[in-house]
Amino acid sequence: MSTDSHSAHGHEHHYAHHFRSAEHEYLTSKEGIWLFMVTEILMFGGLFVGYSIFHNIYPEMFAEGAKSLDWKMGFINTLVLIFSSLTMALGIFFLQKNQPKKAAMSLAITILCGAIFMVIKYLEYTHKFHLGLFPGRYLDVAKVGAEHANLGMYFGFYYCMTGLHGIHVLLGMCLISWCLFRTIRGDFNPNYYTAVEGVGIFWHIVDLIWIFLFPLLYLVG
Amino acid sequence: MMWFNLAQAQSFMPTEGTKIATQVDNLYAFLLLASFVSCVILIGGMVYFVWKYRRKTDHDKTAYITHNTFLEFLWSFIPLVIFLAVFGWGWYIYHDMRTMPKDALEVHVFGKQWAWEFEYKSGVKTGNLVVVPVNKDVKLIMTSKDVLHSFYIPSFRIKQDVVPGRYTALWFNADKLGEFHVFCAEYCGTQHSGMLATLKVVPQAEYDAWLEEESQVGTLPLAKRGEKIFSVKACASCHSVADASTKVGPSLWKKFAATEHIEGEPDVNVDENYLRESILTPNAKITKGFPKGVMPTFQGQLNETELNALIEYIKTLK
Amino acid sequence: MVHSHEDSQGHHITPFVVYLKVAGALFLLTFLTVIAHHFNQQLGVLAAPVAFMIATIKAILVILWFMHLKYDSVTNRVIFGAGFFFLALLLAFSGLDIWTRVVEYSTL
Amino acid sequence: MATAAAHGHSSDKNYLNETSGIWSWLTTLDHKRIGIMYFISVMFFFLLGGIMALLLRLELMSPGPTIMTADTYNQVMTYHGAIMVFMVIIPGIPAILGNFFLPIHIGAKDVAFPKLNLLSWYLLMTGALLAFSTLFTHKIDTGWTFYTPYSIKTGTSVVTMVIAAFIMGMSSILTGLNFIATVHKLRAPGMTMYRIPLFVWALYSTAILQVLATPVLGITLLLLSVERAFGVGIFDPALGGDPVLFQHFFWFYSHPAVYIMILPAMGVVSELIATFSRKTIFGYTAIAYSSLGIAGVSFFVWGHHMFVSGQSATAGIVFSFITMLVGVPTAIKMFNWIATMYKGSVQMQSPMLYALGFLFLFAIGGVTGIMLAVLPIDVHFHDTYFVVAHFHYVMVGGTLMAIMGGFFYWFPKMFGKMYNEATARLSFVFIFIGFNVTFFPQFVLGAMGMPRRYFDYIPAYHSLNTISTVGSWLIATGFLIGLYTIINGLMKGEKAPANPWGGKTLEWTTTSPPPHFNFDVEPVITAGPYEYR
Repeated sequence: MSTDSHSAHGHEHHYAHHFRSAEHEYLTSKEGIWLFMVTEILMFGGLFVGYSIFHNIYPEMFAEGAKSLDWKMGFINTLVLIFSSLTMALGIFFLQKNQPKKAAMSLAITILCGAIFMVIKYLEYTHKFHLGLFPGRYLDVAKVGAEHANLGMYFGFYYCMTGLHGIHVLLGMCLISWCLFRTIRGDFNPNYYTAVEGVGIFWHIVDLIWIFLFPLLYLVG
Repeated sequence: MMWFNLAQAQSFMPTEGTKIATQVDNLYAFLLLASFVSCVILIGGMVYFVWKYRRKTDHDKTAYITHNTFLEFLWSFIPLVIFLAVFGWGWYIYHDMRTMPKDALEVHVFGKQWAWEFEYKSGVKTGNLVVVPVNKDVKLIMTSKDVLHSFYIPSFRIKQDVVPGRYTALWFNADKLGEFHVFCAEYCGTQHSGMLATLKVVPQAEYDAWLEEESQVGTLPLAKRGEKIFSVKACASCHSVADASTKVGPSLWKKFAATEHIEGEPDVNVDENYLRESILTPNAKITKGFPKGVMPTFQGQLNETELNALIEYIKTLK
Repeated sequence: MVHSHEDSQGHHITPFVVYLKVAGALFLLTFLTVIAHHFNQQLGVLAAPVAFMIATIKAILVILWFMHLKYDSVTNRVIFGAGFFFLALLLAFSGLDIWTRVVEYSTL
Repeated sequence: MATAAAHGHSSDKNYLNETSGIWSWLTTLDHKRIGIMYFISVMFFFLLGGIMALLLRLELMSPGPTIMTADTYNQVMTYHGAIMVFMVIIPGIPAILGNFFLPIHIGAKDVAFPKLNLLSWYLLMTGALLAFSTLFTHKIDTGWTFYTPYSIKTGTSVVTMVIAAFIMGMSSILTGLNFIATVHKLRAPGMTMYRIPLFVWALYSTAILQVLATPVLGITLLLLSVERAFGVGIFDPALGGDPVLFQHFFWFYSHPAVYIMILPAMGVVSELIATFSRKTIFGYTAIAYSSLGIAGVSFFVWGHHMFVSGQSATAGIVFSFITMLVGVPTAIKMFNWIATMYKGSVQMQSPMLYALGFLFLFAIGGVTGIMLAVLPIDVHFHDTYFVVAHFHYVMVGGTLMAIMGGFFYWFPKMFGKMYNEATARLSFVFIFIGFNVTFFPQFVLGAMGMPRRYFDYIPAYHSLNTISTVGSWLIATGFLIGLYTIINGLMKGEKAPANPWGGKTLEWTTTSPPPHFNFDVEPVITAGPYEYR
C-alpha cells in the first residue's frame, strides 16, 4: 500500500509547480523513465536483430568468433553485474526504510562493482588488441589465423555491443555517484527518492542487456 | 497542348512494349478512374458543403451531430473493399512479373558508376546497349560492381535494383520492335542521371547477325578494338574524346604526348606507361584540378591485349 | 489536497529477503547457463535456445523484482512491453524478407 | 476545486513580458517560450531548405547543366531533403504548436518535464549546427536516405551528418516522451481521455511513434558510422553484409516518421474544421482511434519503400497488403472532416482556407499513395517523379498547409495580436496554386518514367519540368507573403481578443497571450472539446 503517513510530514519535498503533489511528480517521473527505457531497449535491440540475422547467415564464422572469447571473463562480469544490481535495489530499499547510511553504502558498492566490471572489460579488450582481434577491416586475418575472411564482422558486433554497453555502464556509474552524493547530503527520504529509483531502473537495464550479451557473444557459437 | 508533341518515345505512359506493360496500364487506368471518382466525391462534397453551409450571420444555428455509426462503417468498409480488390489485382500481375520464365535468353547486366555493361553467353560484351530479339523471353541476371543501381525500362514497366554482392533478376518479352530507354533509378552518385542505356528490340535474324558480328571483334585492328573496349567499359561517360571539354575526369582528346600537371608531383609526359598506370591504378597520379578516388581501378578487368588496344585507341584521338 | 486513486500504487517496499532470493536465483541461473554451455555438443541445435531461454528467465526476474515492474502501474508495463513487441516486429519482418529471397545464380 | 489561483496575475502580465532579456529566453522552462524558440529556428531552417528547393527547380528548368554541376546538384538535393525532414517537418507541428498548445489543451500548467523540453530544443540546435558544419567541410551527397554502400564509399562528411541526425533524433525522442507523460499524467480535473481535443490525440499518437521508432534510426546511423570507420561489413556487400538490411532498419524508422510528419497536421485540421464550422466534430472517437490506428499499423508497412530493392516477393506482397489497411483510417478521417461541415456555419477565414487546401491536396496525396501501394504500379513508379509528387502532396500539401493554417489560427493566442486577413488569404492563394503548378506535372513526369534525383533528363521531359519550375516561384511568393503577414502582424497587429474565432477548446478560455501558468484558475472540465450547441 501507499506511504507510511507518520514520516510523510516530517520532510516535505517541494515538488515542481505544475504537479499536484509529490506523489503526482513521482509517478510522472517514473513513467518518463520507463518511456526512456523503451528507447534504450529498441536501440540495443537493433544491434541484437542485426546479430541474430547475421548469426543465422554465418553460423560457423560466429562460432569461430565466440571461441576466441574467454567465457570465464564474461562469466565473472555477469556475476559482478548481478551483484551490483542487487546492491542497487537494496540502496532503494534502505532509502524506503529511511536508512540513508546503509543506502549510501549500497550505492558505493554498486559503483565499485561497475568499476570492477570496466576493469575486467579493459583487460579483455587489451588482450584482444594484443591478439590482433580488431573490428572489421582492422582484424589481422593472417596474424589471427582466422578461418573466415569476414571474422571482422563478428568482432564488429562484439565491439559495438560491448562498447555501447560499456558506455552505459560508465554513464550509470556517474549517475549513481550523483545519487550517492545526494544521499549523503540528505536529499532523500522515504517520500522522495525519485532520482535513485530512476537511476536504479537504468542500471538494471544495463544489467539486463548484459544478461543477453553474455550467452550471445561468449557462449552460443 | 504541350503534351501532344511529346507523344513519341516517352509520352504520357510510355509505349507499351510488353504484354505485362498493357496489364499494368489497365490496372493504372482503373486506379486513375477510381481515384478521380473518389476525389470528386471528397473534394466535390467539401466544396458543396462549404458553399451550402457558408456562414450567413454571426449567430447561425448549427446542428449537433456527434457521429453516425452506419455512415462511418460504410466509409470504412467500402474503401477497404476497393483497397483489397486492387491489392489482389496487383498481386496477380506482380506474380507474372516476378516469375522467371524457363528457357529464356539470359543476358548478364553489370551496373557500375556510371554505366551499364551487358554480357551475352557467347562472350559478347556491350556497353550501354543491349540488343534482344522480339517475341522471346529475355531474362536479365544483374549485379553491381560498386553501389546500388536500379535497372528501369519505362516502356516495359519493369524495374529492379541492382545490388552488389548478389544477383537480382528481371524478365520481359518485348512485342514491339524499336529502341527503348533504360534508366538508372537508384541514386548512385555524380553521373546518376547520365547512366542511361538503350534497349534495342530487333527481329530474330537481325539479332543473330548482330551477335555474330560482335563476336568478330578479335580480328579488328588494335585501335578499333580499343574503341570498342572504350565503349563497353563506358569510359566515355567520364572522359570526352572529341574535344577538350571536361566531364567527370580529364578529356583524352590530344592527350597523348601532351604534358600533364599532377597534384603534388612533378609534371609528367603522357606516354604508354603513364596511360597504363592511369588505367590500372588510377589514384597513383591525380591530374591537377580533379578529385582523388573517383575513377575505379581496372586491374584484373583488362588483359594485356585489351590494355594495348585501349592505349592505341587513345593515341588516335586527335 | 488532491489525492486520487491512481496515486495509491506509488511506493511499494519489497521485503529484503525477496531481493536476496531473486539475486540467488540469478546467480544460480548464471551457473546453469555455463553448465549448459559445457554440454553444447549433446544439446546440438538446442544449445542456442536453451541459453536464450535461461537469459530470458533472468531478464524477467530482474524486470519484475529489481525494477519493481511487478508492483508498477499497468501503463508502465504496457510501455515497457511495447519496446519488446516492436523489436520482435523488426526482426520478424526483416527476417521474412531475408529468408524468403529466391537466390539467382550467374550462368556465365 | 481545491487548487485555485495559486499564482496570482495582474491582467497585463503574460508569458511574453513576464521576464525579459535574451538570457531569460535561453534558460526558460516555459513550454510556450520553448515553442516560440522552436518557431523561430524552424522558420529559419525552412527558409534554408526552401532556397535549396528553388535552386533545384531552377537547375531542372531545362535539360543539361543550367546553374550548377551534377555534384552540386546532388549536394543541394541531399541538404534540401535532410533539412526539410529532420529540421522542419518532424519538429514542425509537435515542437512548435504542440509545445505551445498541448499543455493548455489539457488544462496543465506545463509539460511533464520542462527541463527535458528545453534540452530537446538545445539538442535540435546542436544537431542542426553539426549538420550545417558539413557545408564547410565535405558537403554530403548521399541523399537524406543514406543508402549503403554509396554512403560507405562516398568521400564526404557522412559521419558528421549521421551524428547530427542522431542528435536531432534524440531531440525528437525527448519531445515525444514528454508529450506521452504529459497527456497521461497532467490532465486537468475532469479532462478524461475522451475529452481531450483531437489535436492532442494526434500529438499523442505521434509521440508514441517518436519514442518507439526513433531509437532504431539511432542505432542504424551509429552502425553506418561504425561501418565507415572500421568496415565491419554489416551493410557492406563487399564484406559479406547486406545493403538491403540497411534499408529495412532505415525504413523501420522512416516510414513511421512520415506519420510523425502527417499525424499532427491531421490534428490541426480537426481543430480548424470544427472551429470554423462552429460544429462539433463528426465522429470524435473514430478520428481519435484512427490516429492511434495509423500510428500502430505504420510500423508494419515499411517494406513498401523496398518493392524493387531486392526484397523478396513474399515480403513485398505482405507489405503491400498491410499498406492497404493503413489507407482505411486515413479515409475515415477524410470523410469525417467533410461530414463535420454538414449543416455547419462555415466561415472562410484564412486558417479555414488552409484547412480546405489541406483536404484538397491530401485527397490527391492519399489516392496516389494507394496507387503506389499496388505492387506492379509501384514497380513502374518507384524512384520516379511520381513518388516525388506524391510525398510532396502529403508533406507539403498536407503538413505545411496545416502548419500555415495552425499558425494563423493560433497567432492571436500566441502573440496577442491579429494579423492582416487579406495578405494571409493572398499567401494561401499563391501557395495553393503554385503548389499544384509545381507538383501536378511531376505526376505526369513520373508516369512518363523520369527517375528522381536526376540532375539531367532527356528532352521529352523538358516542358513539364519548366512548368514545375515556374510553379516553385509561385510557392515561394506565397510563403514570402505569409512571412510578411506574420511580421506585419507582430509589429502592427491590433490587440487580439481572448477568443477571436469562437473556439471551444481550452486555450480560448484564457487570455491572449496566456499568462505564465496558462490559466489564472485551474480549469475543471465537464464536457467534450467541441460543444457547439
